Order: sequence, then structure tokens, then C-alpha cells
Amino acid sequence: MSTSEAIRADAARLLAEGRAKLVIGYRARGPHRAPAFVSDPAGVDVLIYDNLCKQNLAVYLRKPEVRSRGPVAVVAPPAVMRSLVVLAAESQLTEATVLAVGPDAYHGVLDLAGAAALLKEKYADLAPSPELLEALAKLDAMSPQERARFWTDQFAKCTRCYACRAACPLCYCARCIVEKNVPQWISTAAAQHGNFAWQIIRAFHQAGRCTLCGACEAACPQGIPLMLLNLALSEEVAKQFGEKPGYDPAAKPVIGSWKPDDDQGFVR
Amino acid sequence: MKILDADKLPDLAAVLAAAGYRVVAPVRDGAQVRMAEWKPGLAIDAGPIPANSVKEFLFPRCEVIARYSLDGDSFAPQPAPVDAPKTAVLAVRPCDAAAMVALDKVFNWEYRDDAWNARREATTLVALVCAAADDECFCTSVGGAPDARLGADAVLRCADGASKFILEALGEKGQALLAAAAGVLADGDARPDPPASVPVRFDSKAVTDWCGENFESPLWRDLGLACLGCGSCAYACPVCHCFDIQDEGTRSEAVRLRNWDTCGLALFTQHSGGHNPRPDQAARWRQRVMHKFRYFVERFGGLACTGCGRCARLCPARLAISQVCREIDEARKAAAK
Amino acid sequence: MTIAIYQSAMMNIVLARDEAPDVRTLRLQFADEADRVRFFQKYRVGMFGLYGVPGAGESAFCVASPPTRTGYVECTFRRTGRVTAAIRDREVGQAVTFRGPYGNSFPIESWKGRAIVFIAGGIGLPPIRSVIWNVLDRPGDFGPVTIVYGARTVADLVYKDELADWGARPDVKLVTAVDPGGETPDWKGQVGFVPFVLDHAAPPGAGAVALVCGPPIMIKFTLPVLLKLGFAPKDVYTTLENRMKCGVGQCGRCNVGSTYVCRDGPVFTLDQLRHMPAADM
Amino acid sequence: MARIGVFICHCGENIARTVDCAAVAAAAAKMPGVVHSADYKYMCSDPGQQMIRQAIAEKKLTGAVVGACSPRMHEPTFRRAAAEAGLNPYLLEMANLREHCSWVHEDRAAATAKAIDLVRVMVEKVKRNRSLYPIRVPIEPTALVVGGGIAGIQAALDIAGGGKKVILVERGPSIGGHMARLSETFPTLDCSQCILTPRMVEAASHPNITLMTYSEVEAVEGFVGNFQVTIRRKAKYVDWSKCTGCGDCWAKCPARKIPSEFDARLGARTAIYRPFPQAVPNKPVIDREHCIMLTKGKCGACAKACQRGAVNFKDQDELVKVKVGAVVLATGFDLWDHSAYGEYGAGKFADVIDGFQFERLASASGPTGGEIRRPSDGQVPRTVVFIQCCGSRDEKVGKAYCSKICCMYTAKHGMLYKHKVHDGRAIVFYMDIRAAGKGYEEFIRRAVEADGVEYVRGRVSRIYRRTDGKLIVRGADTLAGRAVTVEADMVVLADAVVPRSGGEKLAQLFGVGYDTDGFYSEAHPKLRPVETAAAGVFLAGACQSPKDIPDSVAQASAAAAKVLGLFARPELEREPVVARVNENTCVHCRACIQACPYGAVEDHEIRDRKGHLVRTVARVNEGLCQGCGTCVAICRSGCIDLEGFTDEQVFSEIATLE
Repeated sequence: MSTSEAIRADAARLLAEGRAKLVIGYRARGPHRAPAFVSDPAGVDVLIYDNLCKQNLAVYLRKPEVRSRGPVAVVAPPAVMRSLVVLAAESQLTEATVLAVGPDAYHGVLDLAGAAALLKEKYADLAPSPELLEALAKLDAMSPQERARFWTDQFAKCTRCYACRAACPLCYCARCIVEKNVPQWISTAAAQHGNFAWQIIRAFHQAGRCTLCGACEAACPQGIPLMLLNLALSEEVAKQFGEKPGYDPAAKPVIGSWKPDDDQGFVR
Repeated sequence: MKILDADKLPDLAAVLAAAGYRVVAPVRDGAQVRMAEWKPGLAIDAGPIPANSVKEFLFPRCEVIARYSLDGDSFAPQPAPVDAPKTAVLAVRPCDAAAMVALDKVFNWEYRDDAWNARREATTLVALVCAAADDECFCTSVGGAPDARLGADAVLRCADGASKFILEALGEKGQALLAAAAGVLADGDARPDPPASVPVRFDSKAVTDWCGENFESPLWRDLGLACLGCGSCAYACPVCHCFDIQDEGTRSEAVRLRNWDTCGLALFTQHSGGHNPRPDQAARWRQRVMHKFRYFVERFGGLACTGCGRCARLCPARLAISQVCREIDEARKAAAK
Repeated sequence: MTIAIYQSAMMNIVLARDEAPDVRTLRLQFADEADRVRFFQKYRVGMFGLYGVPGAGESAFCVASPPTRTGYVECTFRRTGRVTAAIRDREVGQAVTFRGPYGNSFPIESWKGRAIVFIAGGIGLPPIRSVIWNVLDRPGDFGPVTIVYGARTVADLVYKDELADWGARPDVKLVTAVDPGGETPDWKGQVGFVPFVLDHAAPPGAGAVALVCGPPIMIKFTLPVLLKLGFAPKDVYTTLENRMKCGVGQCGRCNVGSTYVCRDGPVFTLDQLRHMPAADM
Repeated sequence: MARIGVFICHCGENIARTVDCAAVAAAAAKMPGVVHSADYKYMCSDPGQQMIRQAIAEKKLTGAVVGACSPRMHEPTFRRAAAEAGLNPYLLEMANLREHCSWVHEDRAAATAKAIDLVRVMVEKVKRNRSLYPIRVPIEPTALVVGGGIAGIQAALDIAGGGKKVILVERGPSIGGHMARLSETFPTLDCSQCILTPRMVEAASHPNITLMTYSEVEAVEGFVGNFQVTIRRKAKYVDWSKCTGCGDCWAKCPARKIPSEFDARLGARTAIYRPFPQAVPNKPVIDREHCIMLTKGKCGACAKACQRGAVNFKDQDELVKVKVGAVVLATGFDLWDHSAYGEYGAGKFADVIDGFQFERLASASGPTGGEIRRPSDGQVPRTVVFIQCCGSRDEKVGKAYCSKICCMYTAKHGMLYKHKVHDGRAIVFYMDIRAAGKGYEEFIRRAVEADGVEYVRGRVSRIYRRTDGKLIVRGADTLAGRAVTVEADMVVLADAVVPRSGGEKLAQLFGVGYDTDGFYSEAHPKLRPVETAAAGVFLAGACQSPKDIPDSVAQASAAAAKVLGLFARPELEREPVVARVNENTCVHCRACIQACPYGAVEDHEIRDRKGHLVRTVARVNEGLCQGCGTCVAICRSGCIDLEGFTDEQVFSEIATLE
């Protein structure tokens, strides 16, 4: 049985048994892959899974429209599973049924704890692509001035559409800081000052939480290499705190918690 | 017939820049080709459909619409001059050119928007007949064509097997541009290449009619599920023009800004008291489709969609308005039988 | 060159009065006589304007004074966010920006000789206060006036002095009410919700005109009472307050269907609302 | 509408020398919203305060800014004055024109300009201030004292003597702590147990003191005035209500070779034991790690021996919840483990001992009955070398700090040895002698001059053992400038004083800070030496820093005074500078809850009128919140504000400087 067929069978079963009222998976739209929302066992035929399925579906589990449908099952490659685990750690998700897909295998129906266990067992060393690492190395090799120039040019393209935020499963604030105006934290103008503030603050809000799923960069209509920023912070967090988010549903927020053996060199 | 070798677009840009034009052209930027201000040395890539529309050069994503000097509790208005440089846009797609005509209507609907009109007046749009289209293109479904001339001041057309361009002026602005570019244009003959073929994917009239009767359709609810509520589609769309007005300032100066905005965002219509007339993504998706295919038709007599397909190409969830329209059309046909 | 449609007039605050918690009335005078003349050439009751403080922003609300009083513009607003807080912080002698008037108006010329019933709840009175004064400033032009006004508590009633004036006038029948529990020991008005009080007051509906303004829930329960009393849907008016930014039909957020509240409204009849999709009525 | 008054203080010459105060007042008068501005030589003086009161009343001020010294200095003064004039005290702010300006600048023009900025910043802030009211919290007038050493005993006795209830928790089977193990005490050489035992008995029999020995603090909830503390009563396996302490049980216990903690492992004890004869309570416990019955399931000799049937092998740990209003931490100290010093034998030489071991050798109740006999062969050592600063003042291997008590106890040890072994040599290696205490220097002189203790200034570089058992001590005499080699029979190391093990965990339970060495941090090193950053938690004794008995007792009494002061009122008034969560925008990501160092942010369920759960949000417990702002910083969507320091206020301060 192919992965797609297995997913369809499990989805149909979950829906028929009432364990899920809605299955979120992938479907084909022409040569592209789009999210599919299946609520009827008869409708599972649209579900497919292949290596073109890149969108992080965990983002939908935060939507009230989706949550109000009842228990949800979601087709989850490792990137999605990691997002679910972070959402659970941040008390945004108490339960979800996971149709766990690996790059090479289908792991069947799991709960959140099962997904976390699977991640630890099989996908503990998910690494960023070599191209991305190379790009980061290039960036690291730059002088601070060159790097500032690089990001200034990139952020100049930002139209402040906030697609990065909308596509990110971990951007779930009820009222985003960029939309608060008492006080006005971030300039609303799509201009250097506000764009910089927006991008940097968003990146820092993700630091220690971002699972490098790539949804933000994929969503950016302006082609800003957001993953470079995320990866840089992610590496820093790993270096400073030895933490890799998305594996432990009971994890404490890295930036918001303290351990006695944290490096305190900066204090002196 | 004015002829330009296919690899001479940068020369054309250079001669126009020398003639005092700000030149905007499709330029490669990483994985994307984007409409951007051309600078000497930049290659021009007229092949792919640019990721952004030409809209931002006539309706900037952020613009100062009023300016005040502040002194303690008192303030005084200061001039906020409109920035409207003489601009030539090279290889603008016919769908974008047509979109500017739609925006002309919005920005002159009872109240005339000086900034838009000044920039429109100062801009010469050199359209490029599309030689190729992709599976998201649907201009022919919304009254356009790969070789349509609506909104264009001049037209570039591939010829002699993409080895040359034919440049043709369509009005005074186009003629002025041709005159300025005379140095790089040759007189001669060339055989125009056939334009791209874009299949008609749906009947827009049927969609307009359906929208009039289906405000409460369950279709909206399902669309609302998949839509992430990002502004990507609206910001990429050449016709979308919703904006926000925000004040910002320091102790000594305040500016009133007009920023792009989008009906896809939850806060767009939210009242200060908390009530939101478009409370969910379904309502917001409906607004977007209805606005383009129904309300705009009712108020301005035309569609607010020119079929460029950018919204679908850029959608993180790969939602496509053309797909929605086709489903509507098919559902309507099925219901009629 | 600046963008003309966003150019605001400078207005000086000549009077400020706190009406209720967080509700304030300002009387504004045009700094420039030309702006005043231009305004009153266009202004009819029901129109709105955009009031602003540079650096904080602009906010749309109605003009609460009638066109019969051409020396000033009055507005009454509730402090809800950054802009209204900034306007509220302005003092007498200081300035605010103003642009307008925008929108349509109440067709009061077509009401000549007819009885008019004004029904308002809470902060819904200011938008029709301009009409009340316009009508009262033109004695003999209109039929009898009834005003039914309710608020949550006595403290939440706005225009307390004017309510006293209207109550004392022979040509006005005034009914004031507060929600149960909102009364004070010396409260002399009625206790009850607006629809109930209106039903009780029972002004004759046939041939009369009604203006309703207040929270959506009040309007929702008031409309059936009006129909019961014999008002025709085309003679029941209200004014919508959708979120607005430009005021001139461009920014795209106030529309209900293809109807732009800033341009086609804010004044609508019940008849019109019934044909608008999802207008929350 | 804002009506702000500005009051600029000259602070005599302190501010006026560098800042043109009149110019600042004049500039302030023109700031938006300012309706009154004045300057005066001493704003904190009575006439100065009167100016403020008068202006508030006459000008109907809605806010006031005093440009003067640090708010740490006079904010309470001025806020009190504002309150007297009818202005909410939190509508008065101070601009620090002294520490932040005049004291750190020289250029008068620039300093004046900066002073004007500082005032304008506070004017903008105070316009956005709102009235705040003290938070009142009822107080549970019972104190918890953690640690039954002399500090804990003293604190408990003083609080109990003040008429308030005390719960005294001790980890070991008996109270008494280290002091019970000492032979004599410096500088008077009176018998340690003789002066301690009456205190122990008094503590045990005081009607206001509840003794909980063999117990540990397990969990802490709540806040000052209202702590709920869970205490684990470890299983004693002996029913103390039946036990008379007769000793039949431990006499019969076959497990007899367990090193005695009390005797610093120089003596042995049984598995059922009381730590020492004067123990309070004078009742045994069973050490579950060594009891044959509890480890192997057979024996029961003690149970058979006990005529009262008090032994109960089925005993279980018990969790007891107590409600207390204040806590005194008096957890004491340990000696540093000198095995880190390889050159001193890495802890492997039996005759290289620590100070406590010497105390037990010298103690009449010790394993040798008070005779100085070395551990390896029981011989009386003829030459004893004492090495001070073992681990102290050694940043590389040991501790950076001075352990404070070693100079004195080493002198005492030298003396005690000389008193008992008249012809023996006591040689002390020292770096410096620190004898700052009443009678301390005299005590040292007495050791040297009267008792003939030999002092060598210098470090010992190495100790090794010769085959004949002699310890060869090689060192330097830095005064004489020569190398020294001593053939010693025994070496006593004055190990550094370190906090009790497990102290960090306890500190975290109570939200008390500690330094890199693990000593508990006081709230202010000079002005609040017995308070901690956690309100209602006080310190006594060596858990804070190395202390001798008089210092520990003094601090214990100070802590008791603080507790009694707190308990003197039925309610606690707390600064209303606390965090508040905007429950409308809170998404309950719990980052604040996890980040709060005081456990002050809690889950709060919002329910509709029918009681259905709508959603859960974070909520700040006002009684617990210390206003530190950690939650404010961690909240990604900015939905927590600190009262008195709201985002809006702080932004307005920044914005006005642009």
C-alpha cells in the first residue's frame, strides 16, 4: 500500500469512527499541492502524499474555524510533527491525532506523545539543507557592516503583508505586537525602520521555538530569505542552551526559562 | 516598424534613463524575477512573469499623505509633496497594464486622488505581449488577452523567433518614449511571434451572476478553512488597492501614512469596540471574491481581476481564485441542467 | 502638491464637556473661514467627518451639531483607542484636524409636516442629535417630535442638560430610560430597555418617520416594535458606523456588499438594510 | 486633562552646582500639560514638601514631577507629601537630577539640557500614570524556621518569645546543628554543649514552637503573609509518642559500624540511633539505608528490645501542609571537601583531618573521650600541623572568599591541643590572621604567647606520608624567607565554609537568590542584610555567608525582629507595582508562568455565566508579584503591563526624547 493509500484508509477510519471530525491533509491542485480538509469518509480520495507536500499544516490547528469542527487529525511529516510538539509545549494544543509521515515511511496514527516519541527515535537529527547551511556560512563570514547591508537590502523588499506570520504555525498571538498601537511598538510603514523592527522582532519571537519548517520563507511573496535569519538564531540557541525545539511536549521555553548551568558569561 | 534586438533591452533602459526616465523593468532577484527600478549594469529578464505587479510604482506600499510639524500641544500642517517621477515601465504585462485602468476608476471615483493621477500621468507603460503563459494565467477568462493593449502606452512584441522586439507606440506618451529611445531602435521589418495561448478557464459573467445570489454559500466556509489570512494575494494583485491610514511621528513631526492593507486580515474591519462585521476567514474570502467579481462590476462596470495569476502562484496554501471561479462556473452549469 | 482629499482643516476647540464616563463633546471652530464656508455649503444632517490629532491618527464619527448652527461643529465620541484618547486629551484652545463632511444625509426635506420619532441608546444619541436640533430649529416645518432615549445607567446618559431642555419644550415628547439596575434613587425617568419603553410610549407610526441609533442589539429588538407601531420600513432610518479610514470610498473596509458606508451611507433606511447582505441587522 | 506640577530641587549644591535649576524649572513650565513649576534649595525639607502640598491643592494638580535625587532616596518622602495633599502617591514621579545628572557631569550647559530632558520624560510619563492603591494581604501569623542549628533555634525562640507561633523544621533527627558538635567555643573557651543545650530544651518545650525534626521542605506555594509549605516528615520507623528514649533498641542493634555523622565519621553508630546523648528530641530514628530489617527484610532486634512497641517498620514518609506568614532560612553550612587538594593527600591520609574531626577528638563526648588521638592508630600526636585557608581564598581550586571563622577556630584548636598535650608542638600555617571581633585578637595572642602555638606565615605546598607513618609537611615561611619541612603526626585542615548541600533547591522553592557559591543573597548587602528578594523570607546564620556563633545568633534575632515586625499588623500593604495580564489578548502560551521567578503568574480559567470554560489565560497573583517585569519582557504579544511602568508610559518617555 502506498503512503497515500494508507493515509486515505486511516483518514476514512478516523472519520468513520468519529475520532476525527476533520482530517487535514494534502491534495493535488494541478502540479501543486494544496491543503485538503476532509470531513466525510467518502471524501478521503483527494488525499495524497508525496515529496511535493511542503506546507506546514500545523498552522491550521490554531484557526478557530478549524478547531470549532471538533477533533482534528492532521497529516504530519516531521516538520509538522515538530510544530505540533511546540504547540503542545506552549499549551496551545492538548490533543491532536497525527497521521505521521516520514520521508521514507508511513508511521500510522499517533497521538501527540507518540509523535514526539517517533521524532526522537527516528528524526532526531533533521538537518537544514546543505545550501542553507552554506548560505549561512557565507553570511557569518561577512563583516557586520556587510551583513547589515545584506539584510537592509532584503528587508527593503518587505511589503508588510505578514504572510510569513500567517503561514507560521507558531505565530498564534491573539493580537500581534505589530498590530498594537498603544504603544506603537513597530512602525506600520513598509520602510526600512519598521521593516527591520518587524523582521527582527518576529525572528526573536521565534528564537528557541522555530523548528525550521520553512513555511515563512515559502509564504513570502517578496522572496526574502527568512530561513537564513531563523537558522542563524536557531544555531545560536542550540549553541547557548543546547536546545532543539519540537521534540519535547513538556519543554519549557528556552528564552523564558533558566537553568543553573546556563552560560552567564555575559553578566560579567 | 521600430525594431530592437532581443538582448538590447538594457540598452533601451539605458537610453531612457539618460533621457530622464526612472526605468522600471523585470530584473532577476534570487529565485524571482521582480519589477524593480533598473540601474545600469542590471540585466533585464523579460521571460518569466514578474512576482510583483507594477502597481507599487503608481500606488506605493507606503506613502506620506499629510505632514505636520509639532511643538508641544500645537501643530501646523506642512507640505507633503507627491513623488511622481517621470517613469518608463518596460515589459509590463498586459494584465498589469489593464489593472491600472481599473485602478484609475477607483482613484477617481467622486474624489480624485492627486497622487495616483500625477504618477499615472508621469508613467509610460510599455507592455510586453506575453510569449508564454503558465497554468495560473487566466487573462482570457476575465476579458484580457496575452496581447491586449488596454492601459498600455507602447507595446513590445517578440519577433523573428524571439530574436527581436517590435516596439510600437500607442499614444502620445508612447511616442515620446519612442522618440527618446530612437538611438537604440532600428527601422526595419520583423515577423511578430504568436502570443501565448491562454485557455479560457471560466465564464466571468457567470461568476458575477452567481455572486449576486450566493452570499451565504457553503463554498465560502470551505475556502475560509484553507485560507491562512495572509495578505500575500492582495499585495501581489495589480488591482487590489485597499489601504490603511496610520499616523506616526516624533516629538517634532508627525506624518500621516497611507499603507497597503488587505481584506484578508482579521483586523481590517474590526471595530474599536471589538465587533467585526467580517468575523471569520470565510467572510473575508467572500469579500475578496465578491469585490473583484461582483461589487466592482456593480460600481465600476468591470472586473477587479485581470487574470495575472500571481495570487495563486504566491499563495502559501496554493488557493487559486481562478479555480474557485471555475468551480462556481461549473456548479452553475450543473445547476442549470 | 499635496493630496487634496487628505488635507484636513484646522479646528480649534472652544468648548469641551464630559458627557458620561469616557464620553466627551467638543465644540470646534474652523481656524480658516474658507474651510467653514466650504463645510457648511455641503453639510447636511447625518454626515460624518474624520477628526484627528497628528501623530495619533484620524477617527470617523458623526457631526453632532445641526447645519442650522453655522458657527461651529460639535462632535461627541467615546474613548476607545489611541486616536480617541488623543482627541480626548486635547484641551480648550488647542486644535484638532478635521476633514469632511462625508457621506449621505437624512432626507429631512421629505419629512416636512410629518411626525418624527427619535430613538437612541447610549452613545447612539449624538448621530441623531444633529437631526433633533435641525428639526427643532425650524419650528413649524415638521410634525410633533418624540424622543425615546435610554442608556445603561443614569451616568451613561449623554447631553444631560439638553435632555432637560427638550423635556421642558411643549413641542417635544421626551421619554428617558435607563436599564433595570442603572437607576439612581432620584431618577425620574423610566426604567427599562429601549424597545420596551418605546412600545409603552406608543407614538403613532403610520405616516411618521423614525430614526434609530444605538447598539446593534437595541436596534435589533427595536425594529419589530416600530413595525408593530405601524412605521413603514422605508420611513425607518438608522446610521451605520463601520470602521473607516479614507472616508472617500477607496480604502475598502466599510463596504457592506457593494454598498460603501462612507459614500452611500452612513444613513440607511430599514428597507435598504433589508436588501444588504450581512449588515448585522 | 493633565495638570502637572514640576518641582526642581537644588539639593543644596549637589544639583545646583552643575545644573541650572531655575532654567530647568523655567523650561518645565513650558512643557505641554505643565501648569506649575518651581525650584527650591531643599525640596525634601519641610518647607519644600509644603510647596508641593500647596501647589497640589491650589493648582488642582493631576500629577507631579520632582526633579531631585534618586527615587530610592526620597520617593517615599514626596509620595507621602502628595498623598497628604490628596493626590494619589503614584501620580508623583521623580526625575533623578543628581545621580543621573549632576553627579556624573561637569559641563553645566549640557547637564542642564539633560536635566530638562529628564524632567520632560517624567512629565510625559506622569501624564499617563493612573492612581494605584496598596494591595492588602492578610497575614498568617505563624513563622517557619528552616534549620535547627543555633541560628534557627535563636530565631524560633525570639519569634516564639514575641508571642507568635513558630514551626521549626530540621533535616536531621535532632536540633542543635554544628554547635552541638563543638568542644569549646572561642574566644571564651566555654563548653559549647553547656551553653547550647538549655536553648535546645527551651525550643523543644516552648508552647509556641512546633518542632519538626527529621523533616524537609518539599514544596512552597503562596506569598508573603500566606505561604503554604509542604513538609516531608521522613519515616522515623519509631513511634515517638510511645518511645521514651530509653536506649534499649540501639543497644541491641546489630548494625554497629555505621560512621557517625555527628562524630565526623570518627566514631560509629547503629542503624537505629539518636545522633548524640543530648539530642532533642531525645528519641531515635532508624536509618533506612543501613537497617538490616529495612534492607534485607530480617532482623527486628530493636523491635524485640523495645518494651513499648514503638518500633514500626511500616512507617511511611508523611507530607504535612502548613500555612505560614513568614520564613526564616537558617540552613547553615558544611565544610568544603578538601580532597580536591591532591597536594594535601586528596583526602586519603587518615591523619589529615578537618576541623570538625578535631572538634570531636577534643570533645569530652567524642569518640576518644576528649583525648587527642590520631585516627590512624590512636596514638597521641606529638606534632600537629594546622593549615588555614584550606579552600578559602583560593579562586583556582577552592573558594574565592575568606571563610571568616577559621583563624579563630584554628587558634582554639592549637590551644586545646596544647592544653591536652603539654609537650606537643602545634604549628599553624597561615596567610593572614583575621581576628576582627570582640576579644578575638587577644585570643590569638594568648594562643601564641601563653600557650606556645607556633605560627608560620606561609603556604604548605605538599604533605606526604613517610613509610613510618609520619606526615611530612613541606611549606614556606615567607617571613623568614625559607623553606620549612615539618615532620607531623597529624594535620588539621581549616576547610572553607560552604553552604549546606541542597541549599540551591531550597532557595528555588522559596524564590530566594543565591550567589555562585550557593550562599543565599540578601536583599541589600548593607541596608537589608536579613531580607531576601522574596518578600517574607529572611535569612539567619551561615546560609548567607560564613559566620561564627555570635554573628549567627545576632542575625537570627534580627530575622526574628523582621518576622515580628511583619506579624505586628493583621494585613500586609504591598506596593501596587505589580504585573497585569490583558486577558482579552492573552493566548495562554504560559511563557510568563514558566518565566516568573516568584511563581506569581497562574493559570486562570474564564468561564461563562453557566460555568462553561471559555478559555484559560494567565493571571498575576498580586500578593506574590514582586513587580520585576520578567513576565512583561517574555510576553511575545505584549499583553502584560507592569503597573506604574506600563509599555505606554515607557514608550511615551522614549518618544519624547526623539
